[in-house]
Amino acid sequence: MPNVRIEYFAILREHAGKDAEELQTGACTAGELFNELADRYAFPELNSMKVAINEEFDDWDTALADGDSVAFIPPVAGG
Amino acid sequence: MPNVRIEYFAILREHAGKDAEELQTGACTAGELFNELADRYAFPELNSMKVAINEEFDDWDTALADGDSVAFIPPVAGG
Amino acid sequence: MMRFAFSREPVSGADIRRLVGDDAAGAYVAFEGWVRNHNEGREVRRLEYEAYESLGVKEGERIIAEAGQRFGGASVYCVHRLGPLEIGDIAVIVGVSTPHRGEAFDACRYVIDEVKHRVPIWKKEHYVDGDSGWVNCERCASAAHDHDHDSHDDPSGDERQRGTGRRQAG
Amino acid sequence: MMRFAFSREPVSGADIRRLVGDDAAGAYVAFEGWVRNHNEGREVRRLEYEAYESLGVKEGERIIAEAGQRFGGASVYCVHRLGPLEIGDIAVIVGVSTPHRGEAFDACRYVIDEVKHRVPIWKKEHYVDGDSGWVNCERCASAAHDHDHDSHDDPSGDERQRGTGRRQAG
Repeated sequence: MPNVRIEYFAILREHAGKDAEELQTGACTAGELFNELADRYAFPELNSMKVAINEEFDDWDTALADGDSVAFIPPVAGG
Repeated sequence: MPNVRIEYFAILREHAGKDAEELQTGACTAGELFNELADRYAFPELNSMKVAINEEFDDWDTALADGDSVAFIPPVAGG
Repeated sequence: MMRFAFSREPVSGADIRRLVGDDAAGAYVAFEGWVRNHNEGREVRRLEYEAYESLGVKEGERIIAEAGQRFGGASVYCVHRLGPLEIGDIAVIVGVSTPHRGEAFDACRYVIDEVKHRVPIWKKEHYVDGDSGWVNCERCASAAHDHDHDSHDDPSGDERQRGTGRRQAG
Repeated sequence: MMRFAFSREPVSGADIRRLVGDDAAGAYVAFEGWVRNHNEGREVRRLEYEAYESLGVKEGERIIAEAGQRFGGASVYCVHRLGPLEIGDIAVIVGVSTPHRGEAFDACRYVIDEVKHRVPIWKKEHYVDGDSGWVNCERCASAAHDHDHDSHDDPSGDERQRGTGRRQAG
């Protein structure tokens, strides 16, 4: 049960009602963690979501380690 | 023998020693006029020279008419 | 490095130009993204940008380093605004100086294209009709809600991984 | 029209930007040609531009009209300096605003490429070593003088008509 910090941005931040939180999760991978939180906060389904672990883009099936910082990246719209 | 006004620019102005002049020429075409003046002022030989008659680009074999304004266009170098 | 930055204050073309100025440079190309009064048929009143700043700066610096390598010796700066913006404001600005102009155009275009694609920045538009929405998110979201809410149980699946958002022009 | 102009006074990016500003435009691309401290291996101290102004303005306006037609709705201004310039001065500036960025890049590049090719402007460089010369003219001239001064008796011949000057980058 890794203890992770999660950062929420944009539409996910609004759904979660917070910028960030720390929690202990039963999820083994970033993808499983997203599904756990999507159920809890009723996240909208988004195309081309990405995930970053410890401030670098990473894969959804990367295993989570204790102390990881995880951020979900909704479709970007800079410029 | 048309009476024409000639404008000199850049390297041709420096060779002619003047910005412009009016003269009566025996030349029938813009090209002949250039040769006449090139001999008089020892114009350097330049690649890709152009000619303008009455403020529009024109052909070297265009016949000159009385009152025409002629400008020789050395290779350009804007920017 | 520090060639990519976020700013909560207005930015100007003159600021960027100063940063890339160089007596050996002969060409300067700048791109500015302006806040338009409309987007996809809706009248926009104002908007907000939000970013994952730490990752955004890293990714921005990577893009600029790539541009320098691809387009010989381009000197590049890019600043992206965050927070509330009004119509006509500069949302993003990229300035590039190079010895010759071809590389300046190519490097500038490369940087803005990649920044729009890769840097974690989000835009919320507030419309004249009082509505608002996150660009690239709201339509997918509502479409998904409308017909099948169950399909999001595998975020690591193909659709999420490979799908590309609609590209934002402008 | 008046979208192409010559100026004997310094020009700034901010001037051009103001002229093409528009709340419906989302993209702005500017090109500036800067006076470099060197050209073709020689150190440049300063330079002068001279133009056939009446024909130059006509040709510049034609180029901008072409850009507007080719790159849907581009709003374009271009100003070229005349007279003496110092290192780092802006020699020419092109500003383009469009709804979307692709057209802004394409229109800006089209305009500067065509201006450099077609508008009757000449540049005299003054070098650090005290020498000076008209760019694109001096080398052809001296080469011709060196070996055959008689070949210039047909300016309407193929070489003159079809020959292209060395393109000036930057």
